[in-house]
Amino acid sequence: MGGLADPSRFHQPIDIAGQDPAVLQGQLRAILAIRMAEQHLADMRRNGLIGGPVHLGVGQEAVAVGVSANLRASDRVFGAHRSHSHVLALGASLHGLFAEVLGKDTGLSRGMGGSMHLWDGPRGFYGSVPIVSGTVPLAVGAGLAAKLSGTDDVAVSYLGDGAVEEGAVHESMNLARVLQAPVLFVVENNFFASHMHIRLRQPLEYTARFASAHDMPCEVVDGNDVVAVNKAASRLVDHIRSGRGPAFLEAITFRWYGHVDWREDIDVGVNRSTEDLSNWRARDPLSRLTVAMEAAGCWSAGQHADLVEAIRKDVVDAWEKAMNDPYPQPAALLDRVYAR
Amino acid sequence: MGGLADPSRFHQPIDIAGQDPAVLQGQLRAILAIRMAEQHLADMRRNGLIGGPVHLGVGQEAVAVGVSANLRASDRVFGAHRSHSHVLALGASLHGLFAEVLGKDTGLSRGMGGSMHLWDGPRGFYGSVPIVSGTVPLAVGAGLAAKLSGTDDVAVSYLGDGAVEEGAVHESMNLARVLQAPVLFVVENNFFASHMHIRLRQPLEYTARFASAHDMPCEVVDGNDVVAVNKAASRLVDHIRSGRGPAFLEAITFRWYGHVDWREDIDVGVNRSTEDLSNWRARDPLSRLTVAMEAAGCWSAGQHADLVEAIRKDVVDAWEKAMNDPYPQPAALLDRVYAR
Amino acid sequence: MKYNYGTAICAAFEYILETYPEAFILGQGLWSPWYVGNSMTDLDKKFGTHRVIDTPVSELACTGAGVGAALAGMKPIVVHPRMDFMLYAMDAIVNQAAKWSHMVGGQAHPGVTIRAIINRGGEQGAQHSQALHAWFAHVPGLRVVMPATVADARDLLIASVVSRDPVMYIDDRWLYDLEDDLAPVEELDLAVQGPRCLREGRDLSLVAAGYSVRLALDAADRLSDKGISAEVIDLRVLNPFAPEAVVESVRKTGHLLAIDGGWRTCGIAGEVMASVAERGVSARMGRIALPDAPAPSSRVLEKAYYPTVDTIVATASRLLS
Amino acid sequence: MKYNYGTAICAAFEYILETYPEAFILGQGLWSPWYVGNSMTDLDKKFGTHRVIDTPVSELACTGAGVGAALAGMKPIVVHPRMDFMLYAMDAIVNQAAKWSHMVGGQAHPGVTIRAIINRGGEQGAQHSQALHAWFAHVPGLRVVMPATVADARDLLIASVVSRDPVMYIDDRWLYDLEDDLAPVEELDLAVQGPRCLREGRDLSLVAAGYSVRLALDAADRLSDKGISAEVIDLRVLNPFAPEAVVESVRKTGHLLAIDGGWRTCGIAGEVMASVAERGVSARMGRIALPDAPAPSSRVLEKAYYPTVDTIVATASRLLS
Ligand SMILES: Cc1ncc(C[n+]2csc(CCOP(=O)(O)OP(=O)(O)O)c2C)c(N)n1
Ligand SMILES: Cc1ncc(C[n+]2csc(CCOP(=O)(O)OP(=O)(O)O)c2C)c(N)n1
Ligand SMILES: [Mg+2]
Ligand SMILES: [Mg+2]
Repeated sequence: MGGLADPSRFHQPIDIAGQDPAVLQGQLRAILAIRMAEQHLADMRRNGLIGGPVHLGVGQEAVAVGVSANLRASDRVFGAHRSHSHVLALGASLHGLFAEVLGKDTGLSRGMGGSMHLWDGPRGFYGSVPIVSGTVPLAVGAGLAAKLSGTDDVAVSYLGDGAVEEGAVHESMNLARVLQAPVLFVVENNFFASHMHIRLRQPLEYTARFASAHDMPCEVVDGNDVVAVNKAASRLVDHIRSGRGPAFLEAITFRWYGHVDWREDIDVGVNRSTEDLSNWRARDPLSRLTVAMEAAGCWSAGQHADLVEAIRKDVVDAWEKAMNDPYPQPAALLDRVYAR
Repeated sequence: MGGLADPSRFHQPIDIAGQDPAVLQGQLRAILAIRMAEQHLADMRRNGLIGGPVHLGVGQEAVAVGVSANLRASDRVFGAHRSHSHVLALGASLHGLFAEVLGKDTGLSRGMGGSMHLWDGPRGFYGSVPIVSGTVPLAVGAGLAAKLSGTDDVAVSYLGDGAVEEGAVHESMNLARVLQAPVLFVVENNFFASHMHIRLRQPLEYTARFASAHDMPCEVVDGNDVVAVNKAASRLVDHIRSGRGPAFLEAITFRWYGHVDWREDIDVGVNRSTEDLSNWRARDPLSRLTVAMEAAGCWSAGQHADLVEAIRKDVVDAWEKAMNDPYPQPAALLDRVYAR
Repeated sequence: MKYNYGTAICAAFEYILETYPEAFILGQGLWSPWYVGNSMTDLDKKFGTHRVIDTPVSELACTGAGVGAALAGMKPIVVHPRMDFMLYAMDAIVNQAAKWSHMVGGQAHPGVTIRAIINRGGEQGAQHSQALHAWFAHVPGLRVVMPATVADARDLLIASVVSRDPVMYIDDRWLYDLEDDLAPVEELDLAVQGPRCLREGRDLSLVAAGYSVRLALDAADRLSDKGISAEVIDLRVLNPFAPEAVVESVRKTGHLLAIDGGWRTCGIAGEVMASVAERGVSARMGRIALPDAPAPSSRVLEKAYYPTVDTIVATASRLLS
Repeated sequence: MKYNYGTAICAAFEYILETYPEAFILGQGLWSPWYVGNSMTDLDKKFGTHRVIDTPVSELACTGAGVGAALAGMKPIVVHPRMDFMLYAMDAIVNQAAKWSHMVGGQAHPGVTIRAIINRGGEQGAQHSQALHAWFAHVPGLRVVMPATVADARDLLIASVVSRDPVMYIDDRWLYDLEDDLAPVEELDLAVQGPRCLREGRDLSLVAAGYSVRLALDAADRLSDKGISAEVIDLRVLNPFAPEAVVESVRKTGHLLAIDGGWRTCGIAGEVMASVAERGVSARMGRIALPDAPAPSSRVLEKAYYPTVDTIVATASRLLS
């Protein structure tokens, strides 16, 4: 796999040759917005304003941004417990996310879910929930639905390297393959499932071996390289849209924060290697993109400062608004159990 | 895989070069005994003397016989719905099996299970049950127990090509591999899960691809060649007993009867290819062994006739005895729920 | 037209597949006449194997796929030829389907129908026999139906598929030969269906669901010979559980016998009794359920295991004496 | 010595691992101080990672492995840091563990202990909150315990591991801070444990299990200020369910209020009421359980969702008036 698992490598700027500058700028903006939104959530969780757990994907933003570049609103995207990036990369509103995290009626899930249960149907985000691998079979069904309806929409199932240990994932891959359902399985391999390194949980460090076992095309990419992710996803999504069945993308990445909440150095109580962490911080999807763009002359320090400031304002505004929003009415408890 | 899935091939006598004649005779006896016992069960099911379903493995006998040649009573063997051969190959009594199939108190499971729930603890048969893949995780635990107790006993998990579609199997393989539990996974790939050919259920015809995905050694053999099965199992069991973790054996075979009960030409209602069936009958584990042994001068038509007659008598005696045995007492219903 | 319970289910499928292009069926054994009795004959041939999909042995993924397809606007029906196999699929049913609408603020509804067949007896034993309807009745967010009549076999299945909520439709192989005439289909709104009185009586309320209703009806016949007038209430919908009709009946008769083909503790029979008791209706109450044991396989023990009309008649007589 | 509920569980593990070389623990989060609170601190360090095994994210295989290891003579404890995750493991629990002894004629017993933690609240929502004890109470072949006291937290865990049957041991994170003194360990025989009266009273029986017992005890205090004398029965063992102590209590007080932190329909509160009703004890009965909804995440809704001492006091007062 070209040493992708070695954190001391791939620190150089990413290769953006041949990429449209406007597209790159959009991706940079998306990555930065996700980054700043999640850092804000980390701060607000630390200072106690957020009551529930937040699973942050800082460091992993390029995966969702690269994948989403190939999606449209009629596609069907499913996530899991660490899905802020997945929904934001599809264009969900910052305010909707923040309000949801705060359990407000104006949130993406109308305050019924919090950080771990996100929904943005109009943008194709079908939902995320925290049961590990719980949405993977659902994605297969949503893909199958597209096929049965005669559209070329695709389903995307984001999952982690830990989720791969759940039987549900293997059943889903086989089912998708046998039915030739249009599903892109995206494994964000950040080497950890809460406190456990993949070496303690699986015999090998890469999960793409399951793609070949299930006979579907796959690519393994540097998940911290938005261009590489975009290109690989583009090839795989083309394959899928053209009716040739599911595919598998493994994006190698790392989360800067621990499993849950704002601490960087510990993973639900277990110390992490600070050397690995600082190496992974150096394999930053954001700075590697920025530096490459600056070198190519399609981005400048000034533009960057403006962008940071603009997003900072968005974040603050969205947060303020969410903080002032109302909680769900008591009736929400019983009114939303069944359709009406 | 050397064309093992092609039923028109491998009809010639098996290669017995270098095998101990006495061992071969024992294996022939075992195969024949299983064959005749199951054919008797087919007859008794057809004529209505057996009330419950019987899943017959006629045609598949060489797998269990070849594997069991490498096992001892302290090993831990688990089966599933089609496990007459698995328990008989370990030396279980014909009478115990027949009595169980008839639901008698003298049966292997004291009449509480019937054909689909067999137990012979003293011979290392830890149990078989009909929930597809239900015992696979149990085998991992029984193997782990051996390891934790410091013995070099192994666990054997017999499963079918259909069972491989259950997530439980993949979780179990990963768990066994991560814990280096001494487990031999034996897939009897007979290409069918009830009425569905593997081509309708999986993208590829062989299941050993999952062994490599889970990073464990594996062999794929002609399951109708007892010597080949024995040799492959021997290599894998050596690996396991020496503490090097689990292994995977895929035995390619076919069942002559349909999924359940005595009909040959249909599989729970669906017509089977009679050409495939007759080809597979020609790849008979029994006659290919017999002919090879006769050619090598370690078996004769006269010996064979005597053996058939001896087993016929065993079968009839065991059946008669079982028929006359008592049913469980009514108290058995409640007395066996909890240990006492 | 004459139907039996099995062909009535098949008629429901035909109606659904004809009427709703977004309906499809996914499950094990759909291309075999053996797995699902006469309840799905030739559907694959009539509607195509792309809409009647026989699957790998993967209960969890198939059920979850039904949930996901429903979220994408389809009307999927997932078929489990035995309820026992569904133990693998509990996450998709309980964690996902049942909770989805609530978790996302009522903005999306996985209107999947999960057909769970109770298929017991025949010396098949403990893993091929279970009737776990009480489990699903316990879980908010699921609708649970258990048809006891030929008409309900068809009409509640159609109502389940048309419902926007996840529905567990539980039928019982022991009912498949029951015959009746059926009127043309009219779609029912599942949300307003509930328990129904199938036979009026003065002395005693027999309350049951699914196959147990047939036992209750037969027992009521036998009891009437003994001069006891038994009312029979068919629960029909176990979740959301609406006990009012039962409570009314018991208020009238003063005697309740709840009959269930599932286990006793935390079962539906107990729920019926509790619902009456907490409303302050004073009545003599009894229940009949399975013994506290897994299903045996030996034929002699099977006979002792399952409730019969005799058991009901005897228990009812004792309750009234 | 002073313990709290969490350290009492830890003490049980230490006792088990010290006393029984064949005991080992398998589950998620065992090497992290976060998953299981203070209930397993440093066990991996004291007894080795070969006996305290943190696992891949594979609930089904791990639970099944516990069952298989038990059949091989070990005393495994499988730990699920949330009961919700166990939905994946239902086959191993219900089809395999619960039925194994019966299926093989009582010749082998999978004496595995499955520790299921109820871990709710904290805005974690519907999939991180469930209390499914009623499900397990429904299944013959499982023993189900729910400790409500510090002593039971330790002693019922030891009894579970020593038992030759599969046991579901259900503890609740909301209890972990409860403190008490503990006497030296004496092994209990789980088969003879059952409901116990924790507080005597004349007017009303409050019956509960696990955390709800604490609510009941606090409510009893408050009720006594109002001149109502409430008896509190701690169910302790939910399966096999032995309601005699409850029935005796209600016979005496004439009033039953069953309190449960699980859902209502086919829940344990209803079972308690049914068990009293079918014994012909006439009493006024009520129950308190969760609303018919999945757990919400928003803090304001969480407050409305879970039963409180106030709810109990109000309901009890109404029942008695
Ligand atoms: C079924 C289930 N088991 C266990 C957990 C606890 N848990 C939450 S996240 C997680 C790790 C998941 O790891 P991975 O899939 O790699 O995702 P990541 O956290 O790295 O994004 C675990 C074990 C859960 N939520 N659901
Ligand atoms: C969990 C579960 N799902 C479905 C079934 C129904 N069923 C019984 S045997 C079988 C096919 C199994 O095929 P395979 O594993 O290849 O074994 P074989 O019958 O070929 O020996 C199926 C689907 C079952 N018993 N359990
Ligand atoms: Mg991970
Ligand atoms: Mg097969």
